[in-house]
Amino acid sequence: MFVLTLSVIFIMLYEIRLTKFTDKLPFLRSIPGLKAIEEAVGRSTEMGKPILFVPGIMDMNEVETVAGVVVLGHVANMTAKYETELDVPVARAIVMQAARQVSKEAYLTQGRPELYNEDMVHYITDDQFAYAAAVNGIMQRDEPAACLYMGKFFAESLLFAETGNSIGAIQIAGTGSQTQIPFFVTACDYTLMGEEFFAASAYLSQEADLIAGITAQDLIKVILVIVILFGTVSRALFDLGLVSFDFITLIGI
Amino acid sequence: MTLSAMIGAWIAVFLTLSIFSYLYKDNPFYKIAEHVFVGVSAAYVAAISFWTQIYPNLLGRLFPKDGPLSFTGLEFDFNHSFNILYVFPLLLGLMMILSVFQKFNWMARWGIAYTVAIAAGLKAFGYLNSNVLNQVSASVVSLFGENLPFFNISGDSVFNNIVLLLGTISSLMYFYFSKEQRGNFGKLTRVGIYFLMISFGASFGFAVMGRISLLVGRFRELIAYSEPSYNYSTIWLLFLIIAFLFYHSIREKESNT
Amino acid sequence: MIRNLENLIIKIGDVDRRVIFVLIGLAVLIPLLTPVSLPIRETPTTVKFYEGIEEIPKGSKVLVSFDYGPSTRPEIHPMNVAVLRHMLRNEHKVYISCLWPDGIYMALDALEDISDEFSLKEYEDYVLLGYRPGAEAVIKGLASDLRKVYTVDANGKFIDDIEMMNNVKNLNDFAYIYSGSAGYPGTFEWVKYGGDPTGVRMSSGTTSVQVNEVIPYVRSGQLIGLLAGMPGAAEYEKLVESPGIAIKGMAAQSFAHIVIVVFIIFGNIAFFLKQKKERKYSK
Amino acid sequence: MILKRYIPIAIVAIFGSLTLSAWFIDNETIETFANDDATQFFDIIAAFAVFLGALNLLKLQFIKFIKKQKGWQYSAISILSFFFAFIIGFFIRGAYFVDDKVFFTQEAALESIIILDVSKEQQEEPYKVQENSFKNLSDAKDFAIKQNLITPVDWGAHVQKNGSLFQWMFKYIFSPLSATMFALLAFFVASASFRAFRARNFEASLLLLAGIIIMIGRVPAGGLISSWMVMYLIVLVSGLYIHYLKKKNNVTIIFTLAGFILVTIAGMITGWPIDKPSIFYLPLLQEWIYLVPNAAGSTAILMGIGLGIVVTSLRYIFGLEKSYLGE
Repeated sequence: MFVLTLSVIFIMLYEIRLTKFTDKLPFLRSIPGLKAIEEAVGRSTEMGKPILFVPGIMDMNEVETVAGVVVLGHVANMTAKYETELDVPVARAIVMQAARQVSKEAYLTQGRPELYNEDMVHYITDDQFAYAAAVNGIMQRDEPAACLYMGKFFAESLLFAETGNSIGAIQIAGTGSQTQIPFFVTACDYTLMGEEFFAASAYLSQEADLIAGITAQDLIKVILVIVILFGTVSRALFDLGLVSFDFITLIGI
Repeated sequence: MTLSAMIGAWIAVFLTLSIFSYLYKDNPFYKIAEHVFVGVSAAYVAAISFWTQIYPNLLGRLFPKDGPLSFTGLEFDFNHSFNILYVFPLLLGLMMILSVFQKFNWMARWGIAYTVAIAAGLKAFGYLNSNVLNQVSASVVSLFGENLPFFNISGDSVFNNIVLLLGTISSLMYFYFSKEQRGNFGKLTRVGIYFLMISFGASFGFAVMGRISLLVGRFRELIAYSEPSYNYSTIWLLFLIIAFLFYHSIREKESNT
Repeated sequence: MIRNLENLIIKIGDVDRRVIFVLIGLAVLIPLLTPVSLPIRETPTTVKFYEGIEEIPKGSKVLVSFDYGPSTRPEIHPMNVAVLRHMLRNEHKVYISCLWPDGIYMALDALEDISDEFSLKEYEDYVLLGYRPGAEAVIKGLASDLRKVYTVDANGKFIDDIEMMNNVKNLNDFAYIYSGSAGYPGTFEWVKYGGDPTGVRMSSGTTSVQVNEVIPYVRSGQLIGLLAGMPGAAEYEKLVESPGIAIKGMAAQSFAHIVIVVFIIFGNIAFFLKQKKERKYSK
Repeated sequence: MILKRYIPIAIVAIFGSLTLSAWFIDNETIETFANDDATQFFDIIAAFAVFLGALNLLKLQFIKFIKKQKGWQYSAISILSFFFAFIIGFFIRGAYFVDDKVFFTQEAALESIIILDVSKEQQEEPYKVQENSFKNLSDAKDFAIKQNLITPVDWGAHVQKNGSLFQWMFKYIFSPLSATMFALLAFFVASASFRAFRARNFEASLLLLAGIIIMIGRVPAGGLISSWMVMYLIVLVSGLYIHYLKKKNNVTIIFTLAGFILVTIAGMITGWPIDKPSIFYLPLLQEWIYLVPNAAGSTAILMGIGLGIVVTSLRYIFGLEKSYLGE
């Protein structure tokens, strides 16, 4: 296990070093959901309606929530540029403070500090369903033009997606919670599925070091596929008695 | 039937019906239930987290019975031994509270930093082991096992294993970012999408069953509370809410015509 | 005649959401008011779960965890009650833990449901360890040293004074671990930090929506069978002959399903007819 | 400057690598820290943060209430219910036990013990507590409390005690609300599947087929549909599809008729067993779907998420991503 973690770290560092030689960013295929975010912000500005950003219902001790807050940073950059109203109801106070840091920084880098108001990011309650009830209420009354759900979700994901659909908003969701991806896929316009969501912050940042992380992930994926194929072949040979060892049981995963 | 249970039943039925009224449309009853829920749950979580977290774990460990700080007269006996390290979360917690003031806003960063640190440290390895490693060994399938039938609907079989192998690899390749999905790599990821779609359809089918059973639970409670012993609370309240909504919608129609 | 039939179907295809809501409400309410029972067929995962518990040697120590709250009670509670019945019928010593704050109330209700049937005596048949916050930290603590997590049980009695807890140091002293789980923390954390590291045989009952995520663990044997949602609970209730709420709920579930499937079919027919119509005008 | 920027980054690096390395280095102190204290620390910080959140919630509701913005009456409701629950949680014990009977207030518990003996009212010793009797109510009360006939639940346990006022609030306000919000999903899942399960393209129809087969197959009613019915249905649907493609009536009629005849002959030969051929018997087909294609899809997603989390976590520990600290 130690070997595997070390190798993951090593591959990441190797990829980062690679980016040092070329100043061109490594190639990444397009993810439809991410392009749609910019469109959604533009559309909300035209309609003069706010954007609703839901960073999931869990606390910052979940990697998905941190990833969601980082994506919020990039969205805040856009809303600062387009002067769109941003509303971020949160279910945890630590997430509230992190989201405030991220959005204040975004409004400063866009040179629009006067647009930033601390209460854009506001706490509702820690409880999952009370938060869902309140966010449903916000959607019905403020009628945002775009709803973004980025973070860790549980059963309440469909409550958001169906309400958002009934008010006709563009909905873009991103989550690593496998059980909720089907609901987002069926009820939202765009969905960042599992790994696409974790890659979102690197895509939007356009920073070489972060994109190197993704190419490292791709390299590991190729290795995993090779291990699976090799394991299957060796097991087939083992079953047929041609070979005395079975690769997978040998390396004892 | 004690008075508290009677009052409780009426309150529970009123709140349940107000939340269900949201299905009709956003109306005063739903707004009442929503705001009661937000208010009560915020304080409920505050109470639970104080009495099961700060009180036993923090105070219990900083002021144990006849521990070094018991000269202050404060003693919380939870059979914990004294632990000086717990001053660290106390400090970060107080800083988190102080960050409510504009000037001390930066103080929250320490608490955020610690939270993200353990999120990354504690969780990363667990996922690597259970999600990646165990799944790799589970995806290595045997194609020529001794008594493995070619096809069998519920149990191991060569055909099932081939489909499993193909499905896992092609769906994994859909998440490959460094190459545009065109040409025969595009065909492979297209097969991957088909498997993902079947997987989403299956879990959607499962979800439908789960959600319906929750509705069964709620209706059973409403039926129970409509009995004479609760003097027909569900029936009375249902009638009142529907009457009010009907009147409310007529008044609304008149006001905007 | 076919013309207005097609228009009717197209109208059904774009019906207002609230009509579906009313129909679903009735589809669940009617079977509850007039109980109708349907034949229950056990699926292999439930049978494997049942056999997994039967194989535990009589009178051994088992850990039953209540990791759900009131909102997911209809699916998980019948499972936990049936598991408790099954364990006590095989004279196992039951230790109850809760990873969800409301789990303690669910455990108290479950014990009340079956206390007169087994004339339960606390600290002889079962120990209620109660709720401890910390999610996976609790499981990791149980795996290394139980007394670091539970210094007192739910009634405040010191663990060391409970005779039943004497030779229980950590998870390895249990013959079987069961978690009735509705989300986080739950099955995932019990597998990752409880079952895998200690190798103790374990299984779980989950809400229907989690089944899909947990299946890889059933396939790889990290979970011995599985109770999948209310159908799983009803099948298990039938196997353990503990007629409970799940079986009654199944009829309501079947009717609601049929309503949904009928609407999906109509939706699709309407979708095709509308396309045919648009293609005719667009030519 | 250091306090605001460098120390938070140092905290992430130190504690991140400490808890990550705890999995490999089996040194006692690091192990105990990672297994127990690390998460306990977080839970304590989060417990403090809940009060910070409550302050923010109250501030916004007060502003809305005082400035009479739209919907200020409902803000009043949420402020009132917050304080109602807050007082029950922190200032009222809510559970006084007399043997096994529970009373919310000390007064009610006392009244259940102190009996007013009317006959002895003239000799001004009417109040009886078990055998002994008292001149006035307050002596009787002090006696009952001193003899601890009434045992109040101690602070902290009152939030977990069966019968307490806090548990009453949980049972009759908090859990009906959360259970009903959850039950709303039954309606939404129906309307979502009605809208989403449309065979717009091949992928959407795969989603639709898998969903419907699982839904029907897993419910008892599904077991009654024989595989022969399903085969007839398939012939009918493919007939309609060919009609939709070819638009030539005679081709469709020949195709569907041939299909029906074929299925009927096969049925007659095998004597119409309900679950043969098994691939068309819904309960077994749904079993196959969720154990094979579905398992392949979810395994791949599980691996993808696992990899994504590992690389993202390493990104935070190495400080490549710091924007959540406002960098």
